[in-house]
Amino acid sequence: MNAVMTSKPVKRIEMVLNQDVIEEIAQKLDTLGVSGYTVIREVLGRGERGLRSGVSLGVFQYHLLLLACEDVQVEPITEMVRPYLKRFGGMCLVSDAQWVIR
Amino acid sequence: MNAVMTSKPVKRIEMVLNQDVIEEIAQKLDTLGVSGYTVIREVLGRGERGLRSGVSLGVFQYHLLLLACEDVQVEPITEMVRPYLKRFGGMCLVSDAQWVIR
Amino acid sequence: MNAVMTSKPVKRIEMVLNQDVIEEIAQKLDTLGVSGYTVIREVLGRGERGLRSGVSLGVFQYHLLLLACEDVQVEPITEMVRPYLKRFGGMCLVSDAQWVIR
Amino acid sequence: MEFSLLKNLIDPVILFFVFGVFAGAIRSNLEIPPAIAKFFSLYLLIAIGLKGGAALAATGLSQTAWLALLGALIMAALVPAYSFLILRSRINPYDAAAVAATYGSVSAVTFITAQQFLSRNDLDFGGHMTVAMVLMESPAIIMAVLLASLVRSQEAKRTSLAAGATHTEPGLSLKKVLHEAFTDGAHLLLIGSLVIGFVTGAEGKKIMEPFVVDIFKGILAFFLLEMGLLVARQLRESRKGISLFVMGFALVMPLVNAAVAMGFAWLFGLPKGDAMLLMVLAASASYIVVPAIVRYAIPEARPGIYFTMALGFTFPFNIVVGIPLYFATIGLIWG
Amino acid sequence: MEFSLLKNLIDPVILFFVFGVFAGAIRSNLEIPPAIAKFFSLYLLIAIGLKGGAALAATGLSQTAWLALLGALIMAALVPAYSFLILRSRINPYDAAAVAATYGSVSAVTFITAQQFLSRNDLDFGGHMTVAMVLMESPAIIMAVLLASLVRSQEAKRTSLAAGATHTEPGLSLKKVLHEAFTDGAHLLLIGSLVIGFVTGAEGKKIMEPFVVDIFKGILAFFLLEMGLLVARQLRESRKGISLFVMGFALVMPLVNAAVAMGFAWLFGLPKGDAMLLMVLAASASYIVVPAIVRYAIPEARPGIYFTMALGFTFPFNIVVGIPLYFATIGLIWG
Amino acid sequence: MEFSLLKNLIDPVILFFVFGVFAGAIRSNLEIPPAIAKFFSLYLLIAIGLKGGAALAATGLSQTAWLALLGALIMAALVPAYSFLILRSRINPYDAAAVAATYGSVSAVTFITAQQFLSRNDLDFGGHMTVAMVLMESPAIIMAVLLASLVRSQEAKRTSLAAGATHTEPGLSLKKVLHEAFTDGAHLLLIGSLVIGFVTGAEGKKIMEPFVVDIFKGILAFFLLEMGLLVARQLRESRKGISLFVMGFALVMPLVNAAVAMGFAWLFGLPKGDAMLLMVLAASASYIVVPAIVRYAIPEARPGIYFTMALGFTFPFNIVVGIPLYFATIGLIWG
Ligand SMILES: Nc1ncnc2c1ncn2[C@@H]1O[C@H](COP(=O)(O)O)[C@@H](O)[C@H]1O
Ligand SMILES: Nc1ncnc2c1ncn2[C@@H]1O[C@H](COP(=O)(O)O)[C@@H](O)[C@H]1O
Ligand SMILES: Nc1ncnc2c1ncn2[C@@H]1O[C@H](COP(=O)(O)O)[C@@H](O)[C@H]1O
Ligand code: NA
Ligand code: NA
Ligand code: NA
Repeated sequence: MNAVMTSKPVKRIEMVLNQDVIEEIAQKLDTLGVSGYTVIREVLGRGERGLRSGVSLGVFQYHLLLLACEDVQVEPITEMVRPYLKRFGGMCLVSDAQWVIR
Repeated sequence: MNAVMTSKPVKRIEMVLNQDVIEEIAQKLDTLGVSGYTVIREVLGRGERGLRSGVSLGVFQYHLLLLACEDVQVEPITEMVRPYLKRFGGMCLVSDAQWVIR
Repeated sequence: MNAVMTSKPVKRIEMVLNQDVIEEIAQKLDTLGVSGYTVIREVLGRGERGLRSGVSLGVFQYHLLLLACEDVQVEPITEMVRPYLKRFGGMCLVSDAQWVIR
Repeated sequence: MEFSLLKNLIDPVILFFVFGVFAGAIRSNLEIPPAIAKFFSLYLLIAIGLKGGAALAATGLSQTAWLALLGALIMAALVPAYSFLILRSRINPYDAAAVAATYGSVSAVTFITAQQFLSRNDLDFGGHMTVAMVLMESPAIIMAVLLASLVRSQEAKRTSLAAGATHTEPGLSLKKVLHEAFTDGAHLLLIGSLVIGFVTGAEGKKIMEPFVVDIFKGILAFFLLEMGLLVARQLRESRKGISLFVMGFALVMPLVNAAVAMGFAWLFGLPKGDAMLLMVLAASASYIVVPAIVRYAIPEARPGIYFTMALGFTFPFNIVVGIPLYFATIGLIWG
Repeated sequence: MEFSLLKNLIDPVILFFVFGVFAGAIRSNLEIPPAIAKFFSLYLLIAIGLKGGAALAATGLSQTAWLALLGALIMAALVPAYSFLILRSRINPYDAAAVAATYGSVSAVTFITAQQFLSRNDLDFGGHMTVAMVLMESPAIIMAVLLASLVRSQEAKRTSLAAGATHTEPGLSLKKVLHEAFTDGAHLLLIGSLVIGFVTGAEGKKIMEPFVVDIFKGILAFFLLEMGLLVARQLRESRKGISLFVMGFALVMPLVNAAVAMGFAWLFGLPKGDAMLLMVLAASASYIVVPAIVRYAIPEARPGIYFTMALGFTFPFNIVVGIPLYFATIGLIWG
Repeated sequence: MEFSLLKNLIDPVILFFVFGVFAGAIRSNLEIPPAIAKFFSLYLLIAIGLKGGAALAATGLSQTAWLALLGALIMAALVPAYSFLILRSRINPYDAAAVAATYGSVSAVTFITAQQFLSRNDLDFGGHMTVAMVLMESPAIIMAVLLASLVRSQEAKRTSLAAGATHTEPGLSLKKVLHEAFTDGAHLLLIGSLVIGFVTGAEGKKIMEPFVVDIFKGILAFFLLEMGLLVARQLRESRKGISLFVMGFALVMPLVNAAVAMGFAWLFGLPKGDAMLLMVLAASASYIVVPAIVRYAIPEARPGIYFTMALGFTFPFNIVVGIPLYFATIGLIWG
């Protein structure tokens, strides 16, 4: 199939992260050799800690970070993120995708 | 593999929902025992009903709701959402993911 | 399983696109017969070209486009998008999903 | 008349609208952030409500005022009724109901633009006209929703589905629709500001004046720039869906509605300024409050029709041509 | 007192707050875009900072001013201390620390509303009171963070985990927390504006006046509308999590804190206006600056408790009842 | 000169910029919502356009005005030409073209800040200088795009690819680029406002004054606060990519360009105010309009170079040091 040559399998990681930690996590992603990521700012959410309403005052804000990476990078990334999720809330999903080579 | 112990398979549901129904749907998700969700506000879109331009006037606005849940929750959730999608437009995708246990 | 009748397998394509090209790409999606898409505006990102900070001045802005389509549409879409990604940056992921029939 | 049309066109506020349409038409990437556009529209509602309320507190409701309100109510019932009758044989009944609601209701921005047109031409008008606007917002919506339910249940019968089946669908109860109509943000904010303006009277007016009066024109100009961009975009996007009939309706109906309103204004002996505003209310079509309710209460109706008519055709027509035209006509008849 | 309560309630600024609560309570879809709400809150901080700084430049720090600042510091230390003592046996210790920080710190919007209440009642106050507000923002936070660390390490011992283990967790170092507290946007902007207002003095004041003074009331009204909507939403969302004790604390503590502050104000011979503002600062609870630090420094604490108390109960109480009440009391005692 | 530098630094507008840089440097989480920043930048363009247009309507285009415009056009052609010559041997040719465009074009905010600096120092300037700014925006961009196409086709030859191949890539046609350059939002809004200001003249000015003049300083201060935050962030993010040569260029080139502009201003006998603004236009570099075109027309160029130079170095240099320096120099030479 043609797609074989024009795309490669990657892991798609999406995390919902507290506004306070996203810069720190972005820096650590750099040091883990992650080549890129995309951030969707100011998502609302409900989780264990209940609904968050301080959003328009700028408190209790989450951001969503999406990244595509190699299989082998998944574990270092999730291990790095886990303590942040535990402490400041949020979540992290990993799924499969094809990266379209440009 | 180590990942087996630190993540669990879940379903990833994403829905594009009309602004008028999102609160009602969020409430019904609660009663279905969904543990959390994330909302990306004010997405633009094109679907059967054509392009929507009233966005900056606050009309014809859609939101995107993302949630991770157990396999068994998928059917009740999609059954609950389907009539809203039919009546007010929008869409719903279900895919597989690994939830990183925090 | 009941889900067989109420959903169908589709491809889920998500692209991070430069603000300058998104309208052009949306038009081309139309001509490729894509039935719908959703745009999340003004995402931030980091990629080969480094962090982008002109966001609040309205420069170096990316948008995220999400669409669900038939398997056979994937190749025409990715072939159409590839030169834009190459020239103006961005990325494109393809994954599997179930579309909940409404 | 020529004079006032020209005068209208050299008003910076109107020129920003025209410029917006131009920028949109040549596909400029000029863009007002949606949050800002929403802010402006909230600001305008607050400003107009406070001003109307304060004016009302100063003058009270004279007999003329009551007559103006009566005229408004009559128009609010009449316009959707005859609009639906005209439309139902030409377009599908859900669209017809939605369009009837659109034209039976009003556009706050058109009203505001007419007010500042009057002020520029040194013509007075009563604070009760803001009450008139509030009164005209909802009746048409309620009528349209009822019409749509009727159509819906007829269809349900025809397709030999159990009529009851529709009731299991979400979002259909009349109670819910009435709640949406009354609690709609734009509608409620206008009423709230009107009440606050009335209650706080002259003192409140003084406190709020620098925000609500002094910078008003500038914000209106900015907002009309955005409206111009929107009009251009809307016309581009919905070109295909708009038939000649529908376009004709959107451009001729304002004239018809204004004429009918003028008749009542004349009959009721309204002063020039109030008459003009009644005409503008009747002539204008809603592209914020009505779509906000109709998208929910009549989801079968296509925004490509009702929203495009109100925003793409009737709104610019009234802003650029209608307002000076109605003014000139009143000048001729009232003398 | 009746008079001033009534007068408070016919202030358009307060009425917009009440209207916001009403609109939120009936679940209107009225919504101020978050970007606009943030803009308003930044604007208010700049305005209050510039005004305070300019006033300070004009008068300097008199002996009364120093006493007012001393009173502020005392209250900033006292309130979180006795609050924690009251709370720790009733709610979990992290929540107790967070609530103590909340009540020990201040609400800028309450302060601003009190200032404009004083102006409406023609009562003067010193620019140094803005300095007092700045001084009161952080001490409670730092105390609470230290208390939380204490609790945390005790817990670590009890659960027989190595006490060191917690140190490997992210975000825990006191240095980092202090950095966050000092560089917090709202806090820093207030200080920055105060300094700029002070440095540029009368000339700077003249330049910035139309923006910072003239339209101030309008923007405050708009922002209080949003605050009203927020209060209603917050109360709806957090109903379940709030016990009667917690609610009682949120409504009674402002009175207690105001009374204690009044005592010091009386003792120190502060003039009426300064006394009133000191009471309001003591009585108010922080729902912006403190949550911004606590969510990071004491993530174990539940916003459903501390944020809801400050925003859902204490804030509206002070705006609607507290401010006129403190004013009336001062009127009685100062004479 | 010392005096004016000091005076510049106690202007609240400049102090907010300095404060923004400070807050960004210590990594405060202070943040202006992007929608608000965009609103401010649109507001400033409208305000400056309307003011310039109204001034032009009042005075017309005198001979001096024509000479000022001639000077502007000369600078707009000269600066990108010699910039490219200086740069092309040191950095890659796409970057060189982009930087040439950046420095050949202008920064509206720098221009605005210079205008208000002049007003504070009671020095007049002509409305035609806004026209000069408009004229200087595009020529450099078009030159740069042509240079880049040249480089591109040479490269295509060298890599022995069919030269035609590049033409199949999206977004490359000159026509499209010219369309983008002319219809760019910021550029168009400035022209539109200039025309509206001109057409509506004194009456339009009166209508728009409270919005466009009175609160102008406040909004400029707010926007410069955001610019300060941006400058700090940009410098942090792009540290690595910036060589000493590039940094030197960004700090020395404004002085060179200002000197050359001053030469022409002197030659043409421009009055002090116009001379100063011509210097500032020549010295400033574009970080909005040029990047908006270049990111599309020369995607090979790295924003980390051209954008960082303009925003991170040249902009703050001009705001803090350049403007008072050029003013002092003019004072010395014009006498
Ligand atoms: N099951 C879920 N699906 C999607 N998003 C979630 C889920 N659980 C938590 N989140 C997101 O993560 C944020 C923090 O969650 P928590 O730490 O559980 O309060 C929430 O506000 C949501 O935005
Ligand atoms: N195939 C699709 N892929 C992604 N989003 C879609 C798709 N179809 C519809 N949508 C989203 O759902 C909204 C409503 O669709 P519709 O009800 O078909 O008008 C659109 O505005 C899009 O945001
Ligand atoms: N691996 C990745 N994962 C997620 N987003 C990416 C990735 N690489 C690039 N992007 C997005 O695409 C944009 C442009 O990337 P680039 O063209 O590599 O500079 C970035 O700003 C990101 O938003
Ligand atoms: Na009407
Ligand atoms: Na307090
Ligand atoms: Na220049």
